[in-house]
Amino acid sequence: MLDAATTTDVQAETLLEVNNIEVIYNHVILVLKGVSLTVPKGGITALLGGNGAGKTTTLKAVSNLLHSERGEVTKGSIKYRGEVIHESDPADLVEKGVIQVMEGRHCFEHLTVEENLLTGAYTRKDGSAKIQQDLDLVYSYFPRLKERRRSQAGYTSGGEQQMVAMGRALMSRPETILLDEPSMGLAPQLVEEIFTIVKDLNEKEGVSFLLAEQNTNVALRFAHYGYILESGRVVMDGPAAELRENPDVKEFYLGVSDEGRKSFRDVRSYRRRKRWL
Amino acid sequence: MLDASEGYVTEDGRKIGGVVMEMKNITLRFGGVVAIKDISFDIREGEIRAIIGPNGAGKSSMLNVISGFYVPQEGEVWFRGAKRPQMRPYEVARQGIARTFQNIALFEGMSVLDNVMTGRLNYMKTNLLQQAMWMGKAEAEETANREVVEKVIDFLEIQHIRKTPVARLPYGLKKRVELARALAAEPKLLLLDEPMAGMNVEEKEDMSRFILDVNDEFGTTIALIEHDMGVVMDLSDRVVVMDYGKKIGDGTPDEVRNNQEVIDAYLGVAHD
Amino acid sequence: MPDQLIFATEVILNGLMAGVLYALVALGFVLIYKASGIFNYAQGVMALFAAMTLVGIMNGQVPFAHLINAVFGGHITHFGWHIPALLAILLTMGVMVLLAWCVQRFVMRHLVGQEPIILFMATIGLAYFLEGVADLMWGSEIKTLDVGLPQGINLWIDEATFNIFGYGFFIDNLDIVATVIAALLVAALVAFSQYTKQGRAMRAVADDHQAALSVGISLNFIWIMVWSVAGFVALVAGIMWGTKSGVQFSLSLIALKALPVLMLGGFTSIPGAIVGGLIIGVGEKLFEFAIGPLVGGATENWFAYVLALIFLVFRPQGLFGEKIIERV
Amino acid sequence: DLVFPSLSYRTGPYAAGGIPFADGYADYFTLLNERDGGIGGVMAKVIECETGYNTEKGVECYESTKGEGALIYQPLSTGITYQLIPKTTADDIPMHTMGYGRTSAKNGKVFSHTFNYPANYWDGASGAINYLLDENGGDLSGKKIALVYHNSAYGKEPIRTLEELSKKHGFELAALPVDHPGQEQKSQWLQIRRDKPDYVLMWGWGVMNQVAIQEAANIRFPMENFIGIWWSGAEHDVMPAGDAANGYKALTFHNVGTDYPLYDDLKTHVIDAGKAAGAGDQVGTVLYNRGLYAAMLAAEAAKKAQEIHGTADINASQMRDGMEALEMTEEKMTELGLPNFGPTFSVTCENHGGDALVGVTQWDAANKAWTLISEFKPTDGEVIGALIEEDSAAYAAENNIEPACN
Amino acid sequence: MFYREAGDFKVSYRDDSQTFPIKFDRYRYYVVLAVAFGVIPFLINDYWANALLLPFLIYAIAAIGLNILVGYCGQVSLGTGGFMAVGAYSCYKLMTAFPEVSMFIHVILAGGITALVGVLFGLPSLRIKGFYLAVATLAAQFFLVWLFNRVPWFYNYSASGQINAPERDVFGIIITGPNAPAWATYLFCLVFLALSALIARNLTRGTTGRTWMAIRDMDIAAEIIGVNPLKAKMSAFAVSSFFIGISGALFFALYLGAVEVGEAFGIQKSFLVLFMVIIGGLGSIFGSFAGAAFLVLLPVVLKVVGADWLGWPTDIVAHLQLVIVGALIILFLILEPHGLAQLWRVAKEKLRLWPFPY
Ligand SMILES: Nc1ncnc2c1ncn2[C@@H]1O[C@H](COP(=O)(O)OP(=O)(O)OP(=O)(O)O)[C@@H](O)[C@H]1O
Ligand SMILES: Nc1ncnc2c1ncn2[C@@H]1O[C@H](COP(=O)(O)OP(=O)(O)OP(=O)(O)O)[C@@H](O)[C@H]1O
Ligand SMILES: [Mg+2]
Ligand SMILES: [Mg+2]
Repeated sequence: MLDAATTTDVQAETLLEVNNIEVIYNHVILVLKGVSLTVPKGGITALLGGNGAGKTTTLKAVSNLLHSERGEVTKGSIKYRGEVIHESDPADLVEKGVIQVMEGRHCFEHLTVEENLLTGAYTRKDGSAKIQQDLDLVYSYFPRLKERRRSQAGYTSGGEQQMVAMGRALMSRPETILLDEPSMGLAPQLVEEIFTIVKDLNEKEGVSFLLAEQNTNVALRFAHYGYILESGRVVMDGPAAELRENPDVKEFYLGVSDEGRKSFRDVRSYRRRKRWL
Repeated sequence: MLDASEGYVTEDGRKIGGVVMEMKNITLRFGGVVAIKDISFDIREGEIRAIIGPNGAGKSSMLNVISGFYVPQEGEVWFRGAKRPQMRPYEVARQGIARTFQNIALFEGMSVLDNVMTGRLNYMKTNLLQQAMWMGKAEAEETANREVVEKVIDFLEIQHIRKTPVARLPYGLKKRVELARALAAEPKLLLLDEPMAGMNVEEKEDMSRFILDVNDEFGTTIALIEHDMGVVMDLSDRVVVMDYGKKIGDGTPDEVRNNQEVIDAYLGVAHD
Repeated sequence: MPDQLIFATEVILNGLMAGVLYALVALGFVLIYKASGIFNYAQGVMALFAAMTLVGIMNGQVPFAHLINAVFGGHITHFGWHIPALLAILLTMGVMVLLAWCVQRFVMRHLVGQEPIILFMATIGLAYFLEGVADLMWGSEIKTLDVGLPQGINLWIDEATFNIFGYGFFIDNLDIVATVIAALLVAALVAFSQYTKQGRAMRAVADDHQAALSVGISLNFIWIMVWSVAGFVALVAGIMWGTKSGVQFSLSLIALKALPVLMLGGFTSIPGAIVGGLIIGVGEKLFEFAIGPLVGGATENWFAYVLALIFLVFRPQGLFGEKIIERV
Repeated sequence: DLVFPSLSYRTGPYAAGGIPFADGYADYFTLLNERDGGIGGVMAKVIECETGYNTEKGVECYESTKGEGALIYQPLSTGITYQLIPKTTADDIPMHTMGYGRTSAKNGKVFSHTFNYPANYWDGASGAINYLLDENGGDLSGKKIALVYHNSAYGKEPIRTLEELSKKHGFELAALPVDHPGQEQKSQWLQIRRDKPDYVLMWGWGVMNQVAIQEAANIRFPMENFIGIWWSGAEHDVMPAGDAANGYKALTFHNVGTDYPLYDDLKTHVIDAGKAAGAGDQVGTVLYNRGLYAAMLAAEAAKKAQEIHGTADINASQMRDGMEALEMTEEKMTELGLPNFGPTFSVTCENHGGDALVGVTQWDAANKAWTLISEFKPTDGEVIGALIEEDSAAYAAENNIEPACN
Repeated sequence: MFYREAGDFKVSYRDDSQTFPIKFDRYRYYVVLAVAFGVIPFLINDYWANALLLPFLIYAIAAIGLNILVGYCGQVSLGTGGFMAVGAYSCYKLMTAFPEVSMFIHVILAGGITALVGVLFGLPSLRIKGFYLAVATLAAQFFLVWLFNRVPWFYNYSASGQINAPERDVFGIIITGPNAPAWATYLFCLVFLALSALIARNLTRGTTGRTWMAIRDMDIAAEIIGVNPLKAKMSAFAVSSFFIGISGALFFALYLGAVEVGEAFGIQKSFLVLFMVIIGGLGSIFGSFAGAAFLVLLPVVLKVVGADWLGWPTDIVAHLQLVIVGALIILFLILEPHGLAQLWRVAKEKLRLWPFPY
């Protein structure tokens, strides 16, 4: 597959800038211990790392959803287009063009699939014709949703809910999308498709992405730049292509070692874990 | 390779026994939606059986039928050679069927330890009065079960979060705790619904190791749903493929992988 | 026996009317529940507060007069003006919007994403607070509310039915007015919540605060909006009940009459509030009429709840409530 | 100081009734202090404690004030009364429950520390019937009387008496309970409309009163034939119904209005001096007068106690003796500046309930005023006496009390 | 610094699941017990007993009971007042029917009867959930109150419809009626509270507690992993009503002495106990104590400060009291939605980390 990194100028204007932030939950649980990253305009930036590394927390810090989980940014700053945003209302952020697709779907259970999608267009002011157009676009991305448009989202399958969450975010015509594990629970075909959509949006519409993903393989294939988080710190970053070639990344995140891909059956014995910290 | 009554031997030399659970012509409808259409398949003693298929194919619904949460409109479920009468989910659990859920269903208000302890409910025999006194039997029982649970916790390497409320855990660890809860029940049949969603390769490897070990050490029969083809192909002995509620394939990973219908509906490209 | 039948008919008609009055209170609950999943315990007190404010404004009472007098001495009580009802209602509505803003600013905003029972508890705190403020502001004596609504037997119906059955039915004019207002309110609210963007957003918020935030729905705005509308409904209920029984503390207890209605109709359904109200109204009146004398009467309070309970056993989400989603 | 605790309720569902009573009670003692320098030279001190008509707060109030040398309690709530009956007896503090509380406390042989002069609920029931007898030339046979009552112990009080009286006088009684709080009374009043009773009696409280009067007006029940107990006969009960309430009647055991010499003193010494309790806007209302009357009776009993024991600084036990020897005569009331303000009566150990004289008042909507339309007249001691004997005997048996006068 | 668990190692699972795993906590708990049983009875007077301690102890029992149902099993109930009434009336009937029998037994039997009634009214919980259930339990509340008001048998046909607690004793010490000494009533309630807390703690840390919490957190998943919902919910209703019944019996017999059902056990009572549970902390025994203490003491404190010290008019104090209680409830929820108990836990966590902020 074509390497995306080479096609776009990564050093474009910086859209999002996270500056050495520290996040504490519940006043006592320190989760992020100084995370810095930048998302350039028109770039796809991947945030990688194991369970509990703090990817979700980082994204929520950016989108200001931490408050509702009793978390707060205690140090550092987050800037979008040079403006400090971590004090503002999440809704304002969406108006500015930043939208998050949350981990674990978070559909509006009692609304129908279509109503779910329409809530995505809540902040839009460009008339219902345009919105209808985008609705059709989403349906063309996810034909499965069109079939289920009248059913309550709570009763759709896990993957269908994931599509709803994605589609809903697209409906707001964002400038930047924060994607939290978009591939989770999706059939392999759809994973490809979703990333193709990401790439499409990125290339055709110039949408920037900050992408938290466990599926390192795919993520690094589509991203331009990557950060690796571990226990709340950035332990490595670099252009996606470079990361892909890094032997440690290869072994621990891509599951390939020098001998090529290993079978999951062969990992039965305990393996040495490499940690940067 | 398949022997109808007596089981078979896998490539890596494990002995698979007779049929434990058999689904016969299951049909499940929700109003107008047909989630499962006339599907039959079986699960054999000691095997790792995978169910795959595109989103919304009806895989989770199938697990729900097995664990008694959904009652199919048509069809029969046979368990250990007898037709299972309609029963409540907790009665199914008593028969030795444990499971994990696609959208994590942990008890968020409890600690990891307590969550795993709930897996042992079917082994708790003391009554309310004895527990109220917390003496003799009740305490002995608690301690005995605690030992089993601690083993499971050790096994899944979650000792360090034993006392943490699960609500604070990251997604991947929650999945692991859910597995621990299911394992604590020492089930005969373990149902796993996308146990590795949201994990990176390293964690998937860990998870695979756990699954294989359980299967190996305790001879637990496992049915699992997973979208990571690598995992499915590597771990499972036999695979059922569903699409739009219908069964479109059933066989060894190799057979399934090369089935054109499966490729069209699900895999997209032939997977290596 | 036909006598009994005629009486029963009269009882049913009056039950329907009483049901509408219950439904007016229930509507306020439904609105807030629909918009935030909050069971707003303070709804009854809001009705009281609204009615007291209305009377206070109409009579030109000085707010917090008693407190001011106690602290600074002096004897101010009234500004000495009298404001026409319609203007006073508008002003009161302004106060209710202000209240909605305060609720959002000082309570709801800080409780985003909490469990329903916590939010429920917060509304209880709010109820206490509001009750205290209302009393401090306007005093706790009974006030007469007269915004010019007709009251008493409707003679036309009395006569008409007398000519037909030989027994004139008693229908209260106030009930008729309430019915008309309730019908209008329900129609407007249904249209709003089902077919508008804000209505959709409102329902989204009820399902998942976080997700709603993430798509850019401003919880603050939605809440101010919904609490204002609920305040308006409370004002309407307060006017109706206040006209009936004078404005006083007990007005806040009408919430208890609304709960079975809510349960039966479904917490999330606006039409459900009306239908539930009608069923409860007729049910309790009929039971009191037919069975009451056998068991010593005063059955209305519990019968409404038992009736609702029986319905719930068959439909756990109430008649029109959204189905409770049970999935794993 | 002579301490008079006032367990008031200026908040909660019944605040409208509690406020004027508490104001009247306090103002009278203020007057005594300001004008006379106290009672027998000792200043009176009113300790107000808010109960909100709630029994638990009532207990708290009792416990917190009894240590301050409280002379007499006016619990102002039947619920609190029931709790305090044994407690006050044990603590040797008298209690005055005027027109409420436990009716059989009239029997001082059993209830040594509880006084309910000048009238009780059963007197009320009988007084209403007597009034109706008068109206009907002494014959009620064949008449229908409905009783609309608050479905609580309080509301059920008159039923036994009325049943006895209906046997005696041959009227037909229909009892219609209204559940708390009483905002919905359609069923009851529709039934009244169908059954067309000749008279309706009401034992109501709080919002129930206002709604009942409004509903009676709605069904055009003749107000003259609608009689409430004294707790259903204040200004705030009739005002919400406006002109429709005109002619409504209520029982009473004290007079109405401000047309007494004492009110002039009250105006100069208390109100104009800015020493009035509460907001000062309740003077002269029915319940204000009742509070004032209660205070006056308490002060008179204190004077009596001072007289008996020869000390100005009496204690609670001595106060009890004063109450048991209290005698209200016309001369005394005139002397106090309250001529004909209440019935004349005297208290003895056997009779803690006075002479059971009950009057009737009527509402004049045009002038927004109550007028006494029937003087204080005796009630049916024969019927009531038997009931009291029965109930107090039961209480004595249950609590191992040996009825006696000491 | 002040609060350490390091060095306090457990060598057995048994030690680890005891009530106070940390030594420091354990000692503090013993001290509290010693003071409650050994010191207070000698200092107590009528005011402290009747105005503060008795209501606190009795409400704490009710709160523990309700906490089991709401906090542990997740079944919101507004029928507490009704169930307390069942306890009170059964106690009354027992007291008058068997005067010789010890009060101790009467109170426990009253709890047992309430447990049966509780199970009966708990049955709908199998179908009805959440706030629907809460409102449905109001049916129990209103029906029970109506019943006790309506059927004279319950109040022994007394003319007034009230019930009065006759004088009864335990081991020869009078504990009901006006002549009961303050220390005796206090100790009697304290014993019940201590036992209730112990039993509640034992149940909630073991299997039963876990089934309850499983039902609370996710009832469907709980059933699928093997919890019998009928058994779990009914046992919660039974145990909860048992405690509530006991508290109702004590409330009537020891505290108020005379009761009229509508007033003493009305819907306000249901709400009050629920507030205690939520303010104190759902799913926490300590929280039940804290909540009861808070809501019993706060009004008294406010009253003393406002009316007695500052000398404000009582009505203004009473209204301000409403305002303050309401504001405090909201404030607490904002600070810590999981109640005073959680506030305490967070404080401990902070202490443990002290002097570092985290
Ligand atoms: N609400 C919360 N309260 C307390 N701790 C929390 C909370 N949410 C997350 N954490 C903690 O923060 C850490 C980071 O969590 P986060 O969800 O950001 O990880 P993640 O990288 O997204 O992991 P995953 O890949 O599993 O989703 C975890 O250790 C977790 O325990
Ligand atoms: N309780 C229900 N009510 C209505 N429809 C349902 C219900 N449960 C499942 N469905 C529908 O049945 C179909 C199959 O759902 P199921 O959850 O079994 O899919 P799945 O194969 O697990 O998909 P995924 O891989 O996305 O999890 C879906 O279209 C879903 O919307
Ligand atoms: Mg995450
Ligand atoms: Mg699924």
